[in-house]
Amino acid sequence: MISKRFSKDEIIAQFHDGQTIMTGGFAYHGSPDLLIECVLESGARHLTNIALDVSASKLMLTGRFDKMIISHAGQVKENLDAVSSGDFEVEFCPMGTLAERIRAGGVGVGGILVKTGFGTVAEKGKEIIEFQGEKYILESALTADIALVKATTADYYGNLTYNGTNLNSNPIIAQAADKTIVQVDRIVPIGEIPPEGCTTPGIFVDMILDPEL
Amino acid sequence: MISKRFSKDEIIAQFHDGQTIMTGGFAYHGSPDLLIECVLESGARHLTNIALDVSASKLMLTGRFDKMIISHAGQVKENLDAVSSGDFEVEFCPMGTLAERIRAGGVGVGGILVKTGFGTVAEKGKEIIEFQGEKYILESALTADIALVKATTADYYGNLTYNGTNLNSNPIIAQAADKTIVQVDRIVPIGEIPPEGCTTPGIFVDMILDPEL
Amino acid sequence: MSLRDENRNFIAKKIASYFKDGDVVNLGVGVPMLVANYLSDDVAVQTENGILGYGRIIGGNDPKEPYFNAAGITVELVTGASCFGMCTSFGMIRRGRIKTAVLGCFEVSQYGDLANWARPGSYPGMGGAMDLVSGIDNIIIATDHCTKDGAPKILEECTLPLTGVKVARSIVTELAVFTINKETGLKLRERRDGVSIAEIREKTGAPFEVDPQIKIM
Amino acid sequence: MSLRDENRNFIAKKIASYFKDGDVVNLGVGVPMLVANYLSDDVAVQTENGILGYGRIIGGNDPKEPYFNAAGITVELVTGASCFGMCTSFGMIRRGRIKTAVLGCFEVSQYGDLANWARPGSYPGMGGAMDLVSGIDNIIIATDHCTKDGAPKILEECTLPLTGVKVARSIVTELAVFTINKETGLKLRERRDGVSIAEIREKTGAPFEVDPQIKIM
Repeated sequence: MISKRFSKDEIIAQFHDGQTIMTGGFAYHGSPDLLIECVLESGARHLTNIALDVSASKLMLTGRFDKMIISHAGQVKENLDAVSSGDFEVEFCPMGTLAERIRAGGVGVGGILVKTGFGTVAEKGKEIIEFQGEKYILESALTADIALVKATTADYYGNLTYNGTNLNSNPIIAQAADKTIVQVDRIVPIGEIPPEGCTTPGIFVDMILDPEL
Repeated sequence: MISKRFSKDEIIAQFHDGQTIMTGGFAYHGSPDLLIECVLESGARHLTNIALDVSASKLMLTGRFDKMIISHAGQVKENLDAVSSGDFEVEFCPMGTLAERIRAGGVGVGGILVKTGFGTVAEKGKEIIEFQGEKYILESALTADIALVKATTADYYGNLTYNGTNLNSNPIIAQAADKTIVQVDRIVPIGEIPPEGCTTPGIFVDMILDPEL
Repeated sequence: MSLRDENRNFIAKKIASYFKDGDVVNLGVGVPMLVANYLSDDVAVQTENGILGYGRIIGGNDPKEPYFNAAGITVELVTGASCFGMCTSFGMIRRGRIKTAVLGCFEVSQYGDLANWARPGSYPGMGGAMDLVSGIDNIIIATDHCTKDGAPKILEECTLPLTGVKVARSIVTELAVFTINKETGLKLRERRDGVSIAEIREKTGAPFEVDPQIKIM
Repeated sequence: MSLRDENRNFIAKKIASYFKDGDVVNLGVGVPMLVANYLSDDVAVQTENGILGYGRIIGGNDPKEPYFNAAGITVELVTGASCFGMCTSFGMIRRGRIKTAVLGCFEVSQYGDLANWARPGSYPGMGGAMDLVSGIDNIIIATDHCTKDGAPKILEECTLPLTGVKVARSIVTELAVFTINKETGLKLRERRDGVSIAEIREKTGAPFEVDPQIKIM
């Protein structure tokens, strides 16, 4: 199978003004920090970020994002101030719903019916559907131009494994974008990840950051 | 953690008239044949079966089922005759849509929007939703009273692993029922399945058939 | 240990006593997380970022560690634990497989409305809190009885953005245990030894019935 | 090998030549599955029951074997293959990550309507066929040019229950290769050596244009 290893410069060249970028990670864990650096080095602006949690990434403070769809900004004062500043648009979505919306985007489902958030800000502006005798909020699937994923191991084809709670949102984000770029702890030859040990099949992966290139 | 191992007799006692039962498996593989025997031995009737594929299970020929929601009945002549007989109701659903409907049931999502099946029998009787400028078929989530699952290994708590393409529909079915009963090749003590090696977390499993009890 | 910390551990220990072997519980950030330290290994703690079965809280947040909880703090797994992604995690929550969550609060109303994610000047986002209260039936609120400034947190009506409407089923503070009926409101079930009902009334911003069989916590 | 089998292998070999290293293809039951035998290991075959990257078809359907394809037949995996559940499998199909599927047919219309899952007396269900034609852009039909009785399978309009409307992009038979334009219909691109356009017209139940640069298959 073909190799998907690329250099940092080749990855930097993927980012352009106006893109929607999904980032994996939760709190300080499983965050694709080297790839986020690539976004910043690219100089791209007016970006949209979709992420379950941006506590640790400080993306909010970079001035590169016009909009963020997130469930949590973290308790860091700078982030809380940034949310209040109105310098960019923030759309908050309950974490479980946001995860399912990203997953729906990744499997080609257009939307989902959920019950989470009735009577709260989470239902504001959303379509309410009555279906089979029950009321649901219709939530749209989310996709992106680029997904930035942190995995533990990748083989040359992009088959990915994840370790412990570093899984979090990374596998769903890996499926949801037109182009998926991955940062890993270890790149191994094809065949080292057994068929059953692979969480994200390589077909979803377009580029692997290889620090040695 | 508590043990969920049960004898065949204890499992037979779970089945009652009128239940909806999901069965895992695809073609001849990953089918919970010992648990299906338990259903038949229980004498329960007027059942509904939900399964991606019943090619191999011959459930159609047992006279126990009033209704089947399936994507494929197999090419076996007896099954094809049974479908035509009108002795029970058959609702065909495209396999990928059916898998997502079962999964939706298993994660507490009420319905999904798909594009599969426009212009075919698959859209008959379904609600069409216009959402964000696109037309979708609204498909309902599916749940069941009991799920019958075939896995490769279970620990006493019900953490499950699956081997190769025996995965198929088993992990999604394992989440979708009020009571999940599992048949495995091997039962191991708690701790033998590593946290990252578990495909179905034990919380979804209620009973494991232990042939030694 | 400060009085406040002692009280919080008292609350955690009290709540831990509600669980029996085989139970599964999700613990929110703050006081609820302390409950983990008082549970038997046979009560499985779920954390929405992807663990079923964590035990002791190790502390720290080194990204190189493999296992951490929803507060981003490193934890130790119990034997038989499993790790999974967010969709499986919220799947078990939404599907009703997790019967109980212990959550903190800024405010909780007499009918169980909960506000625990946003207050003036601090709007971090709801995280998984709304999913938890929507998917889990038995929501136990673990909280200091009053704010640091001595204002009641148990109110007739919440003033802050809501996490869920009529979702809390009971409240455990360092002074009292209440149960909540969606229609009829609060009932005082237990009081701390040495704390009078009058004192509890004074520190509670909503009316409550008193259980004739009221117990000492 | 019978003439019919030889023809089917001819079709499979022809279609296999369309793929280059790194491509991914889903192969339907019947003639399409034979394509697997003529592909390089660097073309990944996906099967909707949960493999990306199977190679040689081993045959047999012993439930104890770990790897089998959508026809329930045991297959061998190539190095770098992965296994997954049905939702991930149809996810990569619906999401558009798989660019090409090769499917069989009972009937295919001049505008690409496909009927390949039900005929009188045999109503087994659509399986994954509708998901494939809905999610995958390049649908290649691999089929005997006519039925066993010599009736055309390429028609002005399908008579059997449809799998999808205007979904087929090309047809490869033992006699000819057509491309399909949803608006303008069939164009004959290649013919088998020794087979006249007249013979193809006779065995085809729909009108078609002939490519001025028509080639020999």
